[in-house]
Amino acid sequence: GGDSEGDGKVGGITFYSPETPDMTKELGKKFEELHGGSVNVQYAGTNILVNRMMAEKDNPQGDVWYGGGGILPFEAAAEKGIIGAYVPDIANGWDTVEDGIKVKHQDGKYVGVEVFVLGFAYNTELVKEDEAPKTWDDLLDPKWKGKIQFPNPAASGTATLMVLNQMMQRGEAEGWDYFKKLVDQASSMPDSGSAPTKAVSMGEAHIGVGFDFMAYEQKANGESVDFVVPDKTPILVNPVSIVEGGPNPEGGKKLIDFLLSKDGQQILANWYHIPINPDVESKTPLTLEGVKSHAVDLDIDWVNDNYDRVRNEWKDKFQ
Amino acid sequence: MKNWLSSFNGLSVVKILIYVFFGVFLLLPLISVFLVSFTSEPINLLGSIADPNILSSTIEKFKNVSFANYEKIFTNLTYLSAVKNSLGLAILVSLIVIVMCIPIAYGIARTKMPFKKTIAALCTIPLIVPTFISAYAIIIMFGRAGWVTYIYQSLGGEGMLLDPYSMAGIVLVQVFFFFPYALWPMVAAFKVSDISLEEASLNLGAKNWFTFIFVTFPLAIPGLISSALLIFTVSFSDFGTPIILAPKDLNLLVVEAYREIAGFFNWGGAAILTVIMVLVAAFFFWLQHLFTKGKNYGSVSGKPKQQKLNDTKWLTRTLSGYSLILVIVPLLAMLSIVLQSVATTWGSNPLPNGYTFAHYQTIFTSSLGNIQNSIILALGALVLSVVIATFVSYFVVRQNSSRLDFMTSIPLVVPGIAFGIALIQTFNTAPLHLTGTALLLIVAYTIRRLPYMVRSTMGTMRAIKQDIEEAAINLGATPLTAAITIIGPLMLPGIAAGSILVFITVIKETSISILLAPADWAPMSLAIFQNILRGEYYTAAAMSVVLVVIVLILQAVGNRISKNQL
Amino acid sequence: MGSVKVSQLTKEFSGVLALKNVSLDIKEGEFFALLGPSGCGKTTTMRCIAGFEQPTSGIIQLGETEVNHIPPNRRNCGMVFQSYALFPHMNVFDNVAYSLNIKQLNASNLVAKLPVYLRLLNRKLGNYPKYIEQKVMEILEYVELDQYAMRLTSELSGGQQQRVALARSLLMEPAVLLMDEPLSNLDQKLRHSMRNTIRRIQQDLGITTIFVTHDQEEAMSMADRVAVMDSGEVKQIGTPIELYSRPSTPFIANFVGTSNVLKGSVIGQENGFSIIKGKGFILKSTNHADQTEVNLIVRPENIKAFKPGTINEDKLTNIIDGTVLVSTYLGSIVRYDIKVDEYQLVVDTTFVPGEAILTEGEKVQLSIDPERVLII
Amino acid sequence: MGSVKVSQLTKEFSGVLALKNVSLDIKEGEFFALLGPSGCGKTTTMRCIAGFEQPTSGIIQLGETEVNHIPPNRRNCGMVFQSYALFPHMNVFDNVAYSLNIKQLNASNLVAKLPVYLRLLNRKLGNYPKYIEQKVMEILEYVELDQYAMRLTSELSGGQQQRVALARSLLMEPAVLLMDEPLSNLDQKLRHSMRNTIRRIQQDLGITTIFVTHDQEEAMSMADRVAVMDSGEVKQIGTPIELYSRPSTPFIANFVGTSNVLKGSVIGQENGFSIIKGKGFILKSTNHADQTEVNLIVRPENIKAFKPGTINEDKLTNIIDGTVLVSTYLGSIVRYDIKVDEYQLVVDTTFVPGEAILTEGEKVQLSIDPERVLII
Ligand SMILES: Nc1ncnc2c1ncn2[C@@H]1O[C@H](COP(=O)(O)OP(=O)(O)OP(=O)(O)O)[C@@H](O)[C@H]1O
Ligand SMILES: Nc1ncnc2c1ncn2[C@@H]1O[C@H](COP(=O)(O)OP(=O)(O)OP(=O)(O)O)[C@@H](O)[C@H]1O
Ligand SMILES: [Fe+3]
Ligand SMILES: [Mg+2]
Ligand SMILES: [Mg+2]
Repeated sequence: GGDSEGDGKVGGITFYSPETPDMTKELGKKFEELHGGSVNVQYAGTNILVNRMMAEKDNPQGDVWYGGGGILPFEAAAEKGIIGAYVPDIANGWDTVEDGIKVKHQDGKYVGVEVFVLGFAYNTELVKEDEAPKTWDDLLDPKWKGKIQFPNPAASGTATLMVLNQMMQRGEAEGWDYFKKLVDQASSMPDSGSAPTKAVSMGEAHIGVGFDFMAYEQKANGESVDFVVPDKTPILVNPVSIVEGGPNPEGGKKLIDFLLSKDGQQILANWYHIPINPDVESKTPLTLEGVKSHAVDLDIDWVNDNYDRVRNEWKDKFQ
Repeated sequence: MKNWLSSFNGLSVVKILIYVFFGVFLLLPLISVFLVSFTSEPINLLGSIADPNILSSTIEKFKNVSFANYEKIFTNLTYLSAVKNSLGLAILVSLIVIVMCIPIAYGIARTKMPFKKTIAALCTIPLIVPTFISAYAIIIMFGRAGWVTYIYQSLGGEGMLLDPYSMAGIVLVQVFFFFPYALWPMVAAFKVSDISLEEASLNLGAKNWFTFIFVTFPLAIPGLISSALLIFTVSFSDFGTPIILAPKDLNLLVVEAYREIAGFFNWGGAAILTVIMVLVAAFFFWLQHLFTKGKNYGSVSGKPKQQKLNDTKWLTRTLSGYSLILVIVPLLAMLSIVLQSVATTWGSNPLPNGYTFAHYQTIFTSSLGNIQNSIILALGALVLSVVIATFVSYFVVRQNSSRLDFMTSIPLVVPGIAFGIALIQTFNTAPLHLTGTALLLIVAYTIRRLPYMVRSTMGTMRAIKQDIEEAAINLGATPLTAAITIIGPLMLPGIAAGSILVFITVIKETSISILLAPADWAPMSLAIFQNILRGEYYTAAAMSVVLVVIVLILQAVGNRISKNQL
Repeated sequence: MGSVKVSQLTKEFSGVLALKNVSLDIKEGEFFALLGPSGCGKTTTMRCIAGFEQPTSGIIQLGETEVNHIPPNRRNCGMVFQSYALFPHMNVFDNVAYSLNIKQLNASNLVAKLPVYLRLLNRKLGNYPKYIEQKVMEILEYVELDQYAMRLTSELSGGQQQRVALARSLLMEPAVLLMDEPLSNLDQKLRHSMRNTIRRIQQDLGITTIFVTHDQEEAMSMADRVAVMDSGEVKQIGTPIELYSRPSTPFIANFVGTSNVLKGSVIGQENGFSIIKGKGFILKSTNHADQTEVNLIVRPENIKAFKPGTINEDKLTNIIDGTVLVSTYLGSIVRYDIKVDEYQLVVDTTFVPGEAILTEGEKVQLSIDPERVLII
Repeated sequence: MGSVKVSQLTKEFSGVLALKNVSLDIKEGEFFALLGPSGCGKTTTMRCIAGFEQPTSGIIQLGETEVNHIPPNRRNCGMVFQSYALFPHMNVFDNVAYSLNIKQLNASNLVAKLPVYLRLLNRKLGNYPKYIEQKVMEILEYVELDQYAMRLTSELSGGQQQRVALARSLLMEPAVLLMDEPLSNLDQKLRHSMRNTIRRIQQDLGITTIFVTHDQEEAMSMADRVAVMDSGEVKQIGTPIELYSRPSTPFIANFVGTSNVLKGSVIGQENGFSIIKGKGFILKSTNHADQTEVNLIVRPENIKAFKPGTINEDKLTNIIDGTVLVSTYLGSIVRYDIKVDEYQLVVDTTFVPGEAILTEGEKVQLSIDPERVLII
């Protein structure tokens, strides 16, 4: 909890994050170096962290929550009342939605620290760069039959978002039609959002649907993977927020400020994430400026309203 | 009053303590899960007693009570087909495993088959490998780019030898990686049988195999049924395999529950699925009860007979060959994991693209503390479960406490994540503020893995004739002392079998650790899981290898100490 | 403390009435034997006294206290189980020392308990105190097993196991000792010496002892009193001599030693003798009976058998003619089965080496002293 | 087929020599008893013959065939186990019928096997053929358990269990029947009737039988020949009468019936009698010995005891003076322990009700017929 004392001013900060622990630990260290206090990184999957915060609601233990594969879990959490409002100075000037990308919560309950692009990872040994699909429709090409993996919308929020996106683009009937075909193309629909990209690097699949940083991290490790940003694809920020009623709100706010500062953003960039702060350069071919044009105009309210319904329909149709 | 007092002995105290323990740490959290199935929001029962604020918020939640979740059971076809699929899978896996394990169990317990120690050691490995990793290993082997597929195709085969992304794949993983759950209790059941009964049968002209089927086997049935139930629930509640293999159109109950809670924070949905699972399990416990009723054969008699090991050449060789063939599948899977752990990258080729020890370096620089935590936590849970399980089997077998039997078996089917959340809900505030302590972690491990211990000790317990215990009591021992000094040691084969299961499963336990482990108590399994979560399969594989090695070393040390010739 | 009183004890096993209104009143320090055919309820009676079976009805008192609801471990009743019930995981010494360990356990405080528990769990974890070592070895010497102290019980022969069971309960020095056929697997020599040992320890310590045996000779020679049971009921209680010389029914006469039972009617009185006539015999008896139809009991050793004409008949009374059916050589005696009308009488004669044995089919004359003809 | 030949059988259990060069030669159809003190190796011998123990050395032949390497189930050797070894999951009937089921199985083709398997798994799944029912019920009647056919074996008394074990192996009608104390838990009456049953079946079918008993009387009355064992060795083999009247060592004399063993030296010959002098006695014997230092064997029933002066001494020879130490009442006889110098002699006299028993401490005179003084 936040009871351990740092330098007296900042104190202990409990930092919930599902992002790579080596990275979050690095962030914590850097913060301690600059601002004192002590950052206690608690790593777990997004789902677990959210459930944990819900269970702890009567006596919250965390201060800051960063990351969740995009804004969806934060939207849900805002509704459940487990996150509090805080907008750091740097984000005060941002619109809620910029270029179709919702970068912060309308009531300030979260603010984005980096950008995720949903796209296609492909195995460079099995697929040539020019053959790789460029649009979501390209996935239906018969040559990919049995060679595609995408995360299961019944399990993963990211995948549900993908479904909702197509619905919005095509209208519902068309949308379902599209997915009927896509499911036929797929060899497997894992629960985890990172699994398709991993399958691609193993050669188990030729194409995998996933976020950009997953593919780039694998590529950096030497795997034969590359990434395609398709047209009209969901682009999301990965937010940070303060835990409602957490033991050390002041410390928490300082940590959020830090994450959006140049120092914090540089660390994220080093881990192949696209920084939201334009002062910091991306380590991947992708930048916020560069991908903006691919962004689909996501109506987050519509998403929030239709989320459960579409997912249940998915389950009924495909399970 | 006097009578009541005089029958109030040490054993009753123990019984009450066990009830209290389970009441507080199992039933209370489960009741809150049950309540959640109505409110769809967390309920803090203990906190409501201590803190008026929490009480009022709880009351608030109760105002929103609805039966919507229950309606769903009957209206939602997905649930129905999920129940059907889960049952089918679990029954199939249990049948295969039981049939498959009988010869190995007999071989280990009752013969001098060659390579017995090796086989016994190999048979624990599948248990140690975390489920995610084993499923993953099957993909490395049988997947499109798997090396088995490669060999198969270069021999002229079409497509894949066996599609891992299917029901068959799940069965394959569960059978070959879960069979030790049933094997060790079965070994214990065979170990305690009375040799002179078999001699009598041979003497009456029955052949060896015949004697086995009609004398040895029926006497081991209580133990077998116990193991069957164990494997059933393990398969029924396993979500690691289906999630990794992810067949496109196979929905399973646990997976549904896991998704509700993990993907969509839908506590009501998860709670209702948990309720369904507990009900299904209850049905099977009832069946088991029906079967084993009146089957306390008591073959460990007070006229002690020396256990003789069969060393008929053809038999032991056949058994040994058979066992080796069966352990070869998990062994090859393990080899694949070893390869993975030293690979720089491993793409679509049958072999890795390069080799490195970097992953091990990573572990040893960053995870030594985790290893130490794992061992301490596992030992704590082990001691606690040995003590509790011994008494529980005693009460179940000697005093017919089927309530206790059922209660200690519930954790088998409650998904770990649901149980963990229930624990946080209950112990997050005063009066019992235990979240974030190693104690709660150990207690949670114990409750969750205790059923393995209970299953295997109960089989042994049933084989002990009552008169031995009576003799102890007659010599002045209280029932408690008799239980400790006579029954306990006689149950050693069962306890040993259970200990392997408990120790290993605690070491690899993830769902509880993720939720409850305080930062300075993070165990190794958590580290592995985190790696898997992030797709860091190489490090995860390396950690699994380290885990296997550690457990094998500890087991060897344990054997040396207890001179238990497994 | 040591007396045992059982009143109207009834025990039912799911429909089977194993005991019916059994009443026993055993005095402190008494050596009491239970005799009876297989399945008559001896073991069940003992198990009720020891507290392992809850009586269906009836009261059990040890000393002055009713013990129906006192758990077995607090009854201070040692028991030698018919099935031995040895602890298979302990060696001979540990088995025998068990009760002493328990006593030490009960007598010591929490901290002192630990070493006892440890050595109960594993010999290597703790040493026995000298006095226990001595006592155990002493009793093992008595049962002639001192050389076997360190053996596992599974490495013993049947008789050796039985002696371990015996030693274990003797060492306990209970107030009441229940022994269920404790010597059944021992040879005669050993049985004699065990009997002496049991008797000595029992008398030294004044232990009330209830003893089940299938061996009448054993019951007769050891017990102060004997109860004869049949089909769950007590048929007669008395001293051995009473039972032997005044059995109350033919069943008991037959059970306590071998007997010939003859049916007859009293046809008159003569010089203080009753005259009884039955099929194939007319016999005088010094006994008298009120009714006319009677049973006569004659013990085999009280019948003399000789070839017709070899002895002057005037010297003898009660002469009956018969035919030898079978002759059996039983060590020191020869037993004849002799047919007399529809009866088959058992006659024991001392075996005299060199003297001819009556052969099968031979005619024979029997003579019985009227004093040995018992009317019941 | 039925003869049993054991040559130079030796068996070692991890350091313990349980059998040393045991040789037995048992004829087909013979009823052979093994006698010996507890732990002498009787059970081990049987288990070697049945094939449950592999001999350390030595040869076992059944009929003409060496069977050392033939598995137990093909030896056709029935065995009654000392520990019964009843199948706890079967009722009495199924236990007894087991061997018949197996025979039926071996005799039938694949299809016909099925119903047998089914009923072995569960009684409810298949009916027994009439002939099996009959045979089983018949043997159960013999052992007086016909009413218990449907009971589980755990619901029987000790003696009842033992009779099930007996019935089970009798029904098997093996070529060789090994019985390890099959009657030890039965009362005398039942034991007699079981002996007759065993004897009858054994003779009807000509089964070679080896019988272990701790009961000399049983061995003597039933067996054609008896082997006396001690400490793993066979000491003497012979017919019961041979063993009783010509024991080869004091040990056997003592083991086969009770004996008084006196040490003495031959001091002369007179009218065909040997004169032997020892501590407290001078005795004549009709036996002769080559050496001077000898053991004298006198059976208790061959010694007469009377109060000094009550009988004319001239009529008697071999008179010794003694003092009564203990008198024990044993049903039909009274046994005295009488002190003669450093010896303690056992003397049996027939009990005559009403006649006074010699009391402890009383002086007594003993007389022994010279023909009954055995020199060995
Ligand atoms: N497994 C074993 N290990 C060591 N010694 C053994 C073993 N089994 C038997 N013995 C020893 O071998 C000897 C012979 O045993 P066996 O059972 O043959 O005796 P027995 O003549 O049948 O005696 P009893 O009349 O008491 O049954 C005994 O001294 C016994 O202690
Ligand atoms: N658990 C039980 N269920 C049913 N009947 C039983 C049970 N236990 C014993 N009996 C029956 O009760 C009767 C008395 O049994 P008990 O064991 O007291 O006999 P016993 O006199 O000791 O005989 P034995 O001399 O053969 O040992 C027997 O007929 C037996 O079959
Ligand atoms: Fe006997
Ligand atoms: Mg009995
Ligand atoms: Mg024996």
